[in-house]
Amino acid sequence: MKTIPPALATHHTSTAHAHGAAARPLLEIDGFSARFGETVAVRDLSLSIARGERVALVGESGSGKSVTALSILRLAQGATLSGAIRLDGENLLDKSEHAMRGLRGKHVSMVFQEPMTALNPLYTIGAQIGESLLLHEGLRPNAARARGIELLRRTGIDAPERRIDSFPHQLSGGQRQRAMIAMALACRPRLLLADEPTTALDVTVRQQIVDLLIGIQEQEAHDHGMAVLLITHDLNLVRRFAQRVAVMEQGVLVETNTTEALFGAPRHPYTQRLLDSAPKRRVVPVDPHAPRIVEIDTLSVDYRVPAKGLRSLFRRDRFRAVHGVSFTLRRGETLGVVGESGSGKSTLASVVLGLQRAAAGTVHIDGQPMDGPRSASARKALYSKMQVVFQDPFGSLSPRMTIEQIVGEGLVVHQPGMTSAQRRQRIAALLDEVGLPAESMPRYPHEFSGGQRQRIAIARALAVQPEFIVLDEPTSALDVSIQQQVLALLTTLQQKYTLSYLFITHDLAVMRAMAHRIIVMKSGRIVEAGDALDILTRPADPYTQALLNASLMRGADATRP
Amino acid sequence: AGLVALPACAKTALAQYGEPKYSAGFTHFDYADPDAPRNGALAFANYDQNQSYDSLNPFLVRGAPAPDIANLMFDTLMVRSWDEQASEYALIADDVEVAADGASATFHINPKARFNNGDPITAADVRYSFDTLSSKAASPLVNAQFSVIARAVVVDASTVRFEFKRPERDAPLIAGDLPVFSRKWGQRPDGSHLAFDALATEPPISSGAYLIESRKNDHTITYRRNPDYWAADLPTRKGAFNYARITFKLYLDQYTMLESFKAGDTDVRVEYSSTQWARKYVGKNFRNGLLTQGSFSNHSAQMQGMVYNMRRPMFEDIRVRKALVYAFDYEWMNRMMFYGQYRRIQSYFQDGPFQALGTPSPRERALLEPLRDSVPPEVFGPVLTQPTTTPPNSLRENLRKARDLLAQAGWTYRDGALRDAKGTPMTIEILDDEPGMDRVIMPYIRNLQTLGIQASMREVDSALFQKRLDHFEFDMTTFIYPITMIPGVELTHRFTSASADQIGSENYAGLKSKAVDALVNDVLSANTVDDLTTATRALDRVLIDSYLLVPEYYLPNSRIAYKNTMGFPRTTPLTYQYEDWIIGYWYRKPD
Amino acid sequence: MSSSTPASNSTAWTADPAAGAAAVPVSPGRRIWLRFKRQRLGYWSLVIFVAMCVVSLFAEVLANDRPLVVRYDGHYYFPIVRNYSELTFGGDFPAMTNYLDPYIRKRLQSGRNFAIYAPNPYRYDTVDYFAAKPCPAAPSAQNWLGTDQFGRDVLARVLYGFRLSMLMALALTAVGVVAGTLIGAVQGFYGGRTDLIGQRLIEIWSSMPDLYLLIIFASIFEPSLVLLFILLSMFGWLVVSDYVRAEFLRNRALDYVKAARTMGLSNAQIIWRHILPNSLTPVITLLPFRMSASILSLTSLDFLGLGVPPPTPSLGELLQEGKNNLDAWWISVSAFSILVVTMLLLTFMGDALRNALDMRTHGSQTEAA
Amino acid sequence: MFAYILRRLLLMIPTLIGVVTLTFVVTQFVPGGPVEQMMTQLRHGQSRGGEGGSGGGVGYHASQGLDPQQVEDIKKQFGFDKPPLTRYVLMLEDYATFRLGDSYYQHASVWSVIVSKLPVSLTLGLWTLVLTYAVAIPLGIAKAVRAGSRFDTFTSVVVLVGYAIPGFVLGVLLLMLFGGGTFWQVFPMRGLTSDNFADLSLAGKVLDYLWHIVLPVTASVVGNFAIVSILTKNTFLDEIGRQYVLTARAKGAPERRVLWRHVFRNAMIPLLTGLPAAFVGAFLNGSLLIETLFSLDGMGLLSYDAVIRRDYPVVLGSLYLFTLIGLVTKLIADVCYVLVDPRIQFHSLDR
Ligand SMILES: Nc1ncnc2c1ncn2[C@@H]1O[C@H](COP(=O)(O)OP(=O)(O)OP(=O)(O)O)[C@@H](O)[C@H]1O
Ligand SMILES: Nc1ncnc2c1ncn2[C@@H]1O[C@H](COP(=O)(O)OP(=O)(O)OP(=O)(O)O)[C@@H](O)[C@H]1O
Ligand SMILES: [Mg+2]
Ligand SMILES: [Mg+2]
Repeated sequence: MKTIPPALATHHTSTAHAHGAAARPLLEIDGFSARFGETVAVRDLSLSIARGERVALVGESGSGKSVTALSILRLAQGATLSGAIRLDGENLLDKSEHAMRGLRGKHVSMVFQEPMTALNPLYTIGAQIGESLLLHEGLRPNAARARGIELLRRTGIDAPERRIDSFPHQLSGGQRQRAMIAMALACRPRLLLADEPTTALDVTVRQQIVDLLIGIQEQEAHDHGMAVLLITHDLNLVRRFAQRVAVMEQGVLVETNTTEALFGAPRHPYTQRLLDSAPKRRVVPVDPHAPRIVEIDTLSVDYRVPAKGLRSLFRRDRFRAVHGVSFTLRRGETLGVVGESGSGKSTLASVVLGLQRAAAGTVHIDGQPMDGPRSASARKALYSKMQVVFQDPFGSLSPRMTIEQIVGEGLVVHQPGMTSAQRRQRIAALLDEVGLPAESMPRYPHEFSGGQRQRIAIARALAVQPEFIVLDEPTSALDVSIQQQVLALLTTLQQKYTLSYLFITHDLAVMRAMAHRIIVMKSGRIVEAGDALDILTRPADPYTQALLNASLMRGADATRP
Repeated sequence: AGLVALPACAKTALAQYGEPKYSAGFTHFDYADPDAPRNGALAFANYDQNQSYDSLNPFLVRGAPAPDIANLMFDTLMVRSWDEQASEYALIADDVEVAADGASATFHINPKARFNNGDPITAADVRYSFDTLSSKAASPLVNAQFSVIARAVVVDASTVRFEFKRPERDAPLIAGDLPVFSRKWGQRPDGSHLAFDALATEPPISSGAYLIESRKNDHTITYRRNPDYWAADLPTRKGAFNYARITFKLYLDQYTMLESFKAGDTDVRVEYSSTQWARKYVGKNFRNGLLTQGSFSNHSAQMQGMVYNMRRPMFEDIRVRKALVYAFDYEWMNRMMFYGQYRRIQSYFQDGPFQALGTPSPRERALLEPLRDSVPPEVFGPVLTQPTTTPPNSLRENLRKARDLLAQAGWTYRDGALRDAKGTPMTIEILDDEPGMDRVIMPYIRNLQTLGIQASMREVDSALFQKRLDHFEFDMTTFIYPITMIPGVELTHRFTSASADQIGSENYAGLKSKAVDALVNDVLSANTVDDLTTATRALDRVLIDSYLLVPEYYLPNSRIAYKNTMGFPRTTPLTYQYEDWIIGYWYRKPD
Repeated sequence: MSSSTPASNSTAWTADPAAGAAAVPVSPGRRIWLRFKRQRLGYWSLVIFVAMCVVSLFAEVLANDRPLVVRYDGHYYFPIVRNYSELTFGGDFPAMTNYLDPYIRKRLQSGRNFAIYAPNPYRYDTVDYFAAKPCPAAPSAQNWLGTDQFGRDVLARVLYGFRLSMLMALALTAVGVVAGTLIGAVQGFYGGRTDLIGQRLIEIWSSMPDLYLLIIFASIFEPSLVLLFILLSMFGWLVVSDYVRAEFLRNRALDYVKAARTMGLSNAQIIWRHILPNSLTPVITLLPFRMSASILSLTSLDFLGLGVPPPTPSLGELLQEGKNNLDAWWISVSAFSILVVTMLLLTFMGDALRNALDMRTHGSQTEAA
Repeated sequence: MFAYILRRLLLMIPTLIGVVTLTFVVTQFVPGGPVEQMMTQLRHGQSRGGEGGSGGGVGYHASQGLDPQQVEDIKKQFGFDKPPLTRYVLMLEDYATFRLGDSYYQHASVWSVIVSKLPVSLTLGLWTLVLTYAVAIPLGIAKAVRAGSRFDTFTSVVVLVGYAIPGFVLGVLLLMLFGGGTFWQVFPMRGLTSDNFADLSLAGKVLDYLWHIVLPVTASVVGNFAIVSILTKNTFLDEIGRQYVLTARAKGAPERRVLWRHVFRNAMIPLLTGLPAAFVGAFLNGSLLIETLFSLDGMGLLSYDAVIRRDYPVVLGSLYLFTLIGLVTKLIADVCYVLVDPRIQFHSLDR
């Protein structure tokens, strides 16, 4: 695990001033506040990170973690910053934009929370990774590409030689996230800000990434004191990774401590709540005679991927993302889908939703085939039964609509009889259910934190009162306490209305809490399917075993006495 | 035409009526300066409406010929003089004999005459030229010009006889106008001949004074005077073609053309707009005297006016037509818009020998008397002068007259419009195709509206305009009656009853008058200048008093601005095309 | 449960009334307006533009050759609203009165009679018949912006011309933008065969020899503003539709469109609510230019006799005249200034509108001005 | 994609046929066809314009009128003796093999007429296009970066003033100022090259050419900045707020790079959209008024003249050719959409 890839190991520069000022912490945040107009996102935060230290920043969704990280790079858009953020003793908030540019990417780099929208849609990820190398190390394109492939390989992406030429929209969520990580690591920064770097990754990969981060950090810490600020809601990750933990709640830093101390004796009530909340299984058995709401038969899905460059005008390659998948879903049942990142889960979901055509096989919803032309009214009927929470919440929210409009849209379409006052009430109630204040109604998607956007997406899906919901990583950006609340909501609804869920997640704890049955996917195929508890206790397939191993190990850690 | 008696003798000159002005031994035309310096160059802008040229053959229907090439490169058998009505003098032909019956004319070719390739000009060449120009290959316009000639007969190597279809007075002169070119023009090395209508880019082999020196881009052409021009010393060419080099630079835009003249790129400029003439000829080159605005007498002018379409019932009444003339405030227009550069037109033959003046002469009376019933009585009084608004007259005064005339004709103002007895309102649409005229029409419309007439103006593109004119679909429109040296057959097209119903004729007014028919006939059959003058003047009186149109104005002086290095002969010709005069008779002053 | 079950019979689905009441709604439209208003340059441009339009609507009162009020022989007359025969005032002609005629003027001023003229006593078609200097005449006390080559008052023509041009341009732009957006949106959104066929039809349409079409029209119809409007609208939408199509082609692939589809929205709703708001930038940008193009196109047909019928004032006509009489600088300068000012106002308004619609910018940068 | 291109190429055929047919049909109804034009010209001769047509020149001969036989001859010369359908079919046959026929009025084939106009059109069109985009895009970006600043307002005023001056007015103004007639004599007023062009050295030729095109290109380019620069600015503002811009900044990319590499490409679609029209417009249709003003013989004048004089072979031939070129340009633009933004697909919604 400590093998450092040659590309990274050749790095040598230990900058003089890094050693010279060893006594000073690398990063020192002092009385820092961030405001968006009237609202205060971060209040009077003080935190320091020493050289070579790995600090985790955890906290409630919307508590200001991302804003803090962005502020270190001075990239928090539209925010008014005050206080001081000192890197190597120099206040970043006083620096010129030009000086900041010299720091970004080279000395401080960042993994953005939402890799889906954070990548430039028009450049291949190779080009985007290469750009850092080009900018800061002056590498030639060929060398940069080789380095890029190497970095991608280290993040565990399969066939990195091929992926490097993919455009972001051709990658799965996890693949994009790994591209983002590769990009951030490319120039071996002295401070890495990793904002939820593993949300879209399955546990095995997650482990690999953590190992990678630790490996690089240790290597670099030795060389020039690399420090990492990890923002996450995954406590297992915190535990494995961080030496020190800082906890935020509603823009305020409520507790900082070493990892052992914090996990051993949390002091702040929020921290305690955080550590206490673990998803509980509240699954009621399904009526074995319940009608089948989704039937999938030997479904295969192809993507057509253009060949590179000018040849793209003439040739198109096929890439089979899903191979002969079959399953059924009954009323009131939750079917969990786990699997490797890039194994075709989201693709499967979008075919089920009728957003994509299958290359072969059939999909029946409520006995009706999905294929064939559908009239507007048929579509309306279909989507009043079926809803979805997309993996990338930001991208799925119309940028010029308010939250009220977004959540209320389903109501407008499917319950046209409602008065606008009734509708507003419903929206407020829905937002409240997912833990968002009613005041957020007139705001626009970009004004929210990652987790908040995810909850907006959930509220939107629930607004329609569907019978069947596809949930693609619905809780990946939520801290454990909110996650609990959302999962509880979902189970309550399921029991009340015999809802069916197709639940895609990497989080096996969530899976255990929610799923009746599970299918495990790898490289587009189902490798294993069956009862949730069966699979989670007695996996047959080696991949599932590996998956479980990875998580059991952490699960064991997680299960507090 | 009746019997024509022409002097049947061999002479060096031809005249349609009477004796030519210049006697046999004359040395040069009066309007030419025999001592003019013979070198220097002339830079000239556009020669005619063509803004580019693509052909060196001016006789074809297709293509735009190079500027002035017909004049500069093609000599004719005889030359017209510009200070008499219709006389021709020797050029290629040194001697001409008109048959006693007027049915043919025989031209003898000057033995010295040479084409610009050095070949002597022969009777065969003349016949070839005629045959070609009267063939289908040449433009119908050229065909038409020579249509009176039946055939050309080669009598001997240097004598050619033209036989006419009808023995007409001007037929020999028309024959004298024949341009002559060599049959080698367009001949391929193998002796075969390029079809004449495809002969566009070969430099002509002809007998004119100039050769083409260089061409560029269809926009520039430079002619060089032929050093071996055989006719340089003929009396008809003495003092003519003084420039050693003439360059035409064609501009696409009037504005640029003017600016470049002001910048000194061209040497002379003829101006056609009064406003431009009054306002735009300023700048340092005018201040420092490099450029001058010159004004030269025009001698004769053509009738221009807004023609009534008398096919419209409302214009049938002469009182209505007369009333509308009163509404035209010429003085205001000339003062406010034309800077006083124009003069009121009073006659169809203004300022020429055929203009009717004062009271009719006894001979005119004699012609008019038999027609008394069908002409307005005013014809026998002094010639009509157009209404004026110069004090003590005023527009209000005139409009009152108009109002009263209209009332006499049964048009009174009721229910918001001027109406006839039946209640039909008078609506007049003045048709035009040229934006320039709206300045004249708009104030006129204003005055018509004061009378209660619903007048408006309609501008259409020129094709549509022509179509509507051809089918007489208009109420009023501006028309110019171009004049010819000798009034002739054009009068038939313009004024006779026969032409009134003929689609496409120029009788736009729709005039059907026995008197006019008779007078036109008198003009056409006149045998002497006197007869011709009398008949034409009588016709002029009748036309003027028939109120076919609202007469507008004419330009008494040409407007030519020139560089002060340009010189010009002291005498201006009697009638002349400005451009031709400049190119033909101006010169460059010695430094 | 079925989706038709009323929402009120469950706890989870049901609204918490307190939460609903807490939201104080500011409608999105109003928010946009507030954001717009915060941008001083754009806001004041709007104010000035509206003011200009309003003033020009009162052109008849401001510039007219008919007096507002006349007292003659003890009676009051209101020539501005009614046409009086000249006979009324002791003149000669029954049709109408030329109140600028010194003859009439003298009568209107004799004794206790009086006439109150508009501040600028010329209408757009008034030929200043009694002017001292040949036309076009430079600005003077009588004609504040001089006269044109017909001897008409330039100020009056600017005033009336602005009104006509604005109304026409607004209407043309509205039609062009709406039609263009609609057609472009449909093509871009549906793609495939719709796009292929639509594009071909547009190609054929746009290479139509419009000049000939116009000549044909001119030979059949009398020129009128309505005809002109129809003719110009037939081709006015082409530019806009291209831009909208391109934006739609791009935006329809985005995730939020998929999300909208899974909401069960009809295609029209998706186009209207989701893609269109995100595809409007080119349209907003092009608006002022469409406006000015419309203003100029009013004259482009003049030479075919299809432009606005002669005495009608329009800014384009004024420009044309300015070009023909370049030394009469007051004509082109007047027309040109008003055109530039209009363009600037429209562009600044467009800028502000764009910013107001762009929710992402918090405006600290855009409101600096 | 290849299939798409192929399909588009095939679709050009019906489009072309449609265009040609439509035009052909329209020309059948236009009043005053070539025969009438010619007859008018022959019947009345050419008269000079101007408010005072009077004075200056007296004809020797009266107009004689045309006899019916001559009218028939003229019809035959233009091919109007055949029925329209026959003419139409003949024309299609010719066009299928790119034979465009001969001009009615000029001594040249339509091809050579068009070719002879190309130097001017290429000059005006390409320079205008290149200068427009070369100036307006950086300007638009600068405006976007400083949106709302004094610089932004000021440049808006400047480009809009440029836009509001019609090209021909500006041209006249330039001529007046620099043509020498009224003020300074700096630039030539006419043509693309000097008369002695052939004798110049290569450098001399280039200089001479540039010297000649300064005024016309200026006149035609100034009005173009406004749209492109403001469009650039606005699309940039749209894109600059997106998250990937943050990512690029977080990499430490210099502002120029962020703008030119990341934002530019995303903002390019609207800019690309205007390009085919601008290309065809500036380059092929030309600018009638500028060409006239500077006595440049280009496509603008040709198309206009041909239309007005009813030179149908030239009208139809050039239309045919330029439609073809326009279609190809448009196809290229559409393909560029995909090259710029790989997410764009033309297939229909259901796939
Ligand atoms: N552009 C913005 N305008 C207004 N408010 C904003 C903006 N960006 C973030 N906020 C608010 O600031 C607060 C902190 O947001 P931040 O993104 O830092 O949360 P977070 O801690 O990263 O949460 P999560 O775990 O959900 O990502 C949130 O309440 C959010 O609504
Ligand atoms: N538009 C596309 N074009 C080409 N390939 C694609 C496209 N979208 C996805 N893929 C590929 O299809 C495979 C399956 O992607 P999918 O998004 O379904 O994965 P996933 O199981 O949801 O992964 P994750 O858990 O990371 O979200 C991936 O290898 C991805 O690279
Ligand atoms: Mg966050
Ligand atoms: Mg996925």
